[in-house]
Amino acid sequence: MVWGAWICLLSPLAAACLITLGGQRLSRRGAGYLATAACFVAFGGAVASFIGLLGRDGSQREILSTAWTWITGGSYQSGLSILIDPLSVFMMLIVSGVGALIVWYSVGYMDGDTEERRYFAYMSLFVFSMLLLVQGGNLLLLLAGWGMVGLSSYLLIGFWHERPSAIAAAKKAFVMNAIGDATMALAFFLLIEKANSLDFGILGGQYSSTVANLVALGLLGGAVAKSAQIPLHTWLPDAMEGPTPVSALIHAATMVTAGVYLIVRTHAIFEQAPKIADLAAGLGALTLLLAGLIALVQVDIKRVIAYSTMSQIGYMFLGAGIGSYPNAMFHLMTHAFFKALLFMAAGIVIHALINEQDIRKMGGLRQLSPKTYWGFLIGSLALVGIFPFAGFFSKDSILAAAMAKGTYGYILWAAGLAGTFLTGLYTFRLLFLVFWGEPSAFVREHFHALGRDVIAVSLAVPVGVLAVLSIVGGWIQFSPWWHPVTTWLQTVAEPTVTPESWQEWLSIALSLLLGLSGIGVAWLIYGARRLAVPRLPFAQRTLEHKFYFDEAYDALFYTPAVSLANLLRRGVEQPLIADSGRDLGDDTRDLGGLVARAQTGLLRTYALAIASSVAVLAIVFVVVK
Amino acid sequence: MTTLLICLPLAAALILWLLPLNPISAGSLALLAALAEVGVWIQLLVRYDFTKGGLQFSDQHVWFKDLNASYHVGVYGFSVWLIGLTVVVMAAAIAYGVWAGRERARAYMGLMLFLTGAIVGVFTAQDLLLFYAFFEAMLIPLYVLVGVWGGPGRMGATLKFVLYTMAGSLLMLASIVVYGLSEHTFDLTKIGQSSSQWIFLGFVAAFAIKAPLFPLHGWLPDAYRESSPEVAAVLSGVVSKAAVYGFLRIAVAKFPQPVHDFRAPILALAAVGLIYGSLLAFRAPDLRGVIAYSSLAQMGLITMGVFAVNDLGLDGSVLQMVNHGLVSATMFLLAGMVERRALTGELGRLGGMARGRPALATVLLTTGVIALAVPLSSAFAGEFLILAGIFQRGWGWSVAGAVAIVLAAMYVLRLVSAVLHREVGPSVSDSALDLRPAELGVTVPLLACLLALSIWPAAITQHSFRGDHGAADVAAQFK
Amino acid sequence: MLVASAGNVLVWAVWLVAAFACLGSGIAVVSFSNPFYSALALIGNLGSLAVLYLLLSAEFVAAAQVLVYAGAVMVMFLFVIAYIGPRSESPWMGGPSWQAVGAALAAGALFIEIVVVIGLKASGHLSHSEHVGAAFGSPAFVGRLFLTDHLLAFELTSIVLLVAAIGGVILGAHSRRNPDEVPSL
Amino acid sequence: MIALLGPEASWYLGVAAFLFATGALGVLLRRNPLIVLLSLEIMLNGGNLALIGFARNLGDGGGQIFALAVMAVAASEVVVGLGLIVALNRKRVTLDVDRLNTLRG
Repeated sequence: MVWGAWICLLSPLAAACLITLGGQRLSRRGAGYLATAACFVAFGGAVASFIGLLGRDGSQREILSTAWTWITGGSYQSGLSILIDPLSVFMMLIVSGVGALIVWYSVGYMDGDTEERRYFAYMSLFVFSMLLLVQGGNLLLLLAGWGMVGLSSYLLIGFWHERPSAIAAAKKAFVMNAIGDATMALAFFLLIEKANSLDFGILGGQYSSTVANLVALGLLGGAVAKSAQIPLHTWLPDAMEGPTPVSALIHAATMVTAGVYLIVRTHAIFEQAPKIADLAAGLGALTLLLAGLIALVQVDIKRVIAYSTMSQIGYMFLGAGIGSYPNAMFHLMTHAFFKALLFMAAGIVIHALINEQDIRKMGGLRQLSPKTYWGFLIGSLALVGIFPFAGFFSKDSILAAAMAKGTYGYILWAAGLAGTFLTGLYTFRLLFLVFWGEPSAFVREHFHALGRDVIAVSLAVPVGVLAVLSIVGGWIQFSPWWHPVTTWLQTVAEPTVTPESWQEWLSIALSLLLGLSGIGVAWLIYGARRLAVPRLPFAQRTLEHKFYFDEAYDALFYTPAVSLANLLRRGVEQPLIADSGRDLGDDTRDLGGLVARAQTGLLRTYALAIASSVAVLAIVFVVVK
Repeated sequence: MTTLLICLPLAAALILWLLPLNPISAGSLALLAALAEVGVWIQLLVRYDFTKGGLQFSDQHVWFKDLNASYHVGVYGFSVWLIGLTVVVMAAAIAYGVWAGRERARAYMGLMLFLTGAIVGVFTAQDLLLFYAFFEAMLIPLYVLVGVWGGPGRMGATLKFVLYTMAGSLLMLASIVVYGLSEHTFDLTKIGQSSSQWIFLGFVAAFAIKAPLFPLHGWLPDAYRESSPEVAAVLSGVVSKAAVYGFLRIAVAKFPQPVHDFRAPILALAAVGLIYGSLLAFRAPDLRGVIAYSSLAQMGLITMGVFAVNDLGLDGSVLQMVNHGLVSATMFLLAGMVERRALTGELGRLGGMARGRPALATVLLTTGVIALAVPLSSAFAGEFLILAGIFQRGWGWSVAGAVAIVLAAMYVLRLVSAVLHREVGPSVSDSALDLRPAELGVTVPLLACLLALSIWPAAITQHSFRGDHGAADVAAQFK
Repeated sequence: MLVASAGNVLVWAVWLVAAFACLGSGIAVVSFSNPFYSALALIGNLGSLAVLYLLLSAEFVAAAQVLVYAGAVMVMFLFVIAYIGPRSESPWMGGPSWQAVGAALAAGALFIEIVVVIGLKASGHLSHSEHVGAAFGSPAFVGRLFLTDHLLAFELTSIVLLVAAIGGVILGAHSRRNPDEVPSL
Repeated sequence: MIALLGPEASWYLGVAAFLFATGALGVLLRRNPLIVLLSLEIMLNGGNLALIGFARNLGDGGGQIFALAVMAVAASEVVVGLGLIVALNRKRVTLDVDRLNTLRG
């Protein structure tokens, strides 16, 4: 079982190293299959760990395996260790399982790219990083995985590195994440000072409320950055510059949900800092609303899905913030299924239209590509949370849990319900615009169907698997009646809220109703075109500018930093420091020039100098003697 | 053993200068000597008893009896790593010099070897006068290497370098004389602690110039820009560490009271340097400028770790010294390789070099990633420990450090993208080759050292101070 | 005593003549504009100095002075002057430059200082001089001293002469290979 | 034993001092290198006279030996100096010490 976990962790790393070192000796397709195989091996390892844990009692399901001491500083030390417990195994299964499907899909999607090998090396590295994040046996390794994930997402977003926009997006993602890393690191420094350790166990210790608040705030900073929550969310939509499978893997299924994992993993400290936990939930609610609104006006197929991701993670944050950890994790899992499905279906569309992502040019694809349509439809229904698709089971229980949280909970609950309506609206706006109606001129001109070759298989099979999972994946837990996920995670993250039965049913009813009405409005406007798109210029402009977050950050941080740097360069470095040496040198040389002028080169002057010196010296000697 | 480590490169340098060898055999001989030096170091590493710690392989001969000065050399746990850094980086630098075919190879290689011996001497000297002698012996070949083999602005760069470092050295000499005479010995293992602020400041000034610390870095940008890449690599990778070693071995260990009194201003200078260097690195217009200013920032960070004077900070700074040495050496060598291809280091004229040059892209990217201290890299481990240590002296210092981490991400990514990514720059021609096997042979071992350290940074942090407690070892003055 | 005083007067007379000749010719050397005349004046100067040396019982030095100095060395001078041709300068033209004023002041100061120093420090000893043996200053006397007490000085002098000879040869040599190429300075 | 007849040593020294000063004046004043050399000879001879005067006064032959050594040095100096002048002349350089300012700083 321990071995399973280690294999799970290391096989993607091995694949990454092999592909990098192999270089040209490895065929492009071979690199893809190697990476896929490594991910499936990892999934096998995760399953082995899962089975191993199943065979143990609830209280025994926590195994820490340390390879060696990674770092020490005096008496402080952290090992290179992995933790195998229900939470990490849960995440391992999702990451390696969905990851393997997406990598397999990439074999088809990336076929023909000249730098496939690099792509698969990065993908493997990413899966390794993500597994390290979820398996890390202490906070330091969690941070290590956290940073590595940021790195590999940087590499993948910027994969098409000739595009300046891709590079800019990659840099933005990395820097935003580095801010999160930094706040987490600060929280860790505080923990080291107070507890001299970074084991997960110390989170349960007793701290003063200031310390607990600060630590929780630091962790929340990391979580918000990684999970693209307001206010550190602006990198996610830009990150759609990367290849579509990357978006599926990183920006839907795994990485962006790491923040939720972090909060659940460190819930002990958040429970000591209830204000920060409320803040997390509030940020989640705010994000799910704002992201849903922005998604209404986006015209890039991937960006719409990206905003829906932000919105869905908002639900998870809401759940984790109010203490409904298992529901947040459950939603994380179902979201991984249906969001990966949506991205991959969108990827097929993009692939079929030769990298066109603008939905205004699309339309009528239902007739041309029916299977993709069905996949997309399943994903959309699951996303909106329509019975019996996966999202239905997971989202509603989060909303119900919010109701058990008092007045603040009701505000969150209302926001979540409003979000459901928005979800229905923007999701089906996308669906109707892309798939319904008559094929547009652009589509007729550019569409080319998939052949029946290996590429098609590697594109279709993962989509099919995920479609199935999006349908049945939710059934494993239906909180009013059965809840194995909660039970499984109980030893790690006991929920602090339990909703009443009526709250569950009320939430289910209302969210179904609102989701359906969202779909209905979308059908009226975009499907049947019975209603015109409402004209609200100001709102539209605000939404198109994504509430001016980018502009604000530019004005608040980037521009001042650049001007400060320029100011320092021109005002301090050049005149005071760089020229200090030159001035010093010049002065010395000038002085030398002054002295050199005495060197006339004329013999007689020298002789005169000697003679007069002798004369003067003689007087001195006489006087002194 | 220690004496062998010092004398081997010096002897090789002498042979190179005396025998009329042709450039190829001179280069091979130099490389051979450098590799032999690495071999001797590995012997040292294997035979050093880390469980015992303290001064080992010491060797003492009377020098000036009346002054109680002696030729006294020896090795501590942390010096083992710094010597290792020196010999590895010097071997890589010499190898690159051989490959690049520097003019007057005998003189050049001889100077590089001489420099190696002098730096190893600095890291092993246990006598203040001997330390000073080696410190100066280290600077002289650098003056020549920058001034003779440098770029077009080398004379100005050398002049600044000489003026700054001489000023520092003379202050240090004055401090050494006063300190040694008042304590009646120059032996570092015997000399007592002092509370004199003036002596302390004399030492600090010398080391702060050499490191350099803000605002004494006036010599740095020019020296790093104008010297040949391998000399820049040595300057920022190894020579700057001699200054931090001085902070650790002399300033912190021998002057506990002044360190306490001056901690806030020194930390403030280091923190300002950290942010300032990062910001300037972010706006520097050329490759070398970015690396040079990032070096300034990193030296600020390492100095913070040393002056935290606690276990975390000290362990972290030793680790980070090695990391930064390897990283900046690799970066400078890579900058040299890029400049060889594009004939310029201006970021605006570079770009798109990743396409079709996988080896260059991989090596530069990996080095860059380690330079920005991505978690799980050894640089991350070092910075983490330093900041955790300095956190305990005041949270504000760590916040400055955390800001710098974000800035580091910004400037390293800017550098990497400017070279590798986007459209092909005007100075990059399609015929510019990927890294040649020889260039890989120079950079990959350095990178391998970094990766090995990333897997096990505790190799250094656990094996630097006696009983793994740096603060206690410092308080006991490494006795 | 009378003989002595008569001899004394004679010596005084000789001294006066020699001394004034010496001073006059010295001034002449410095002030002639033509180096040829200067050189001739220097010969006179050297000759009158030789007389003074004789009065000081330095027979060998006096002989050497006349033979080597006034003879060989001055001949060399004259050869060179003849070789490059007499060129006059007019040293006293124009107003006195600061250089000339400084020179006169420095020279005057030196003269006065030497006199003063000698007067202050040595006047007591100078009034009576030692009696010396008849051999004092004879070639045998000088030769013995050279080969005993001052052997090192003797040898060094010879080396200096040798070096000067080599230097003169090098400075004066024409390049054989390329007649246009002159030895650079 | 022979006593010193005629003027005592101080007279000789006075002459010597005057000769030295005259020579110095020539060296400082004249621009023709030949005359500078000749003036140097006068300075040297002034020194020689002083040496011989003291030698007689003290009854010590060392002064004469020294005077002979000075003569040898003077001869050497003349050789080198004249060699320089000849070489200068061959390079068509004006024989004026004020023109020879290559060492100007």
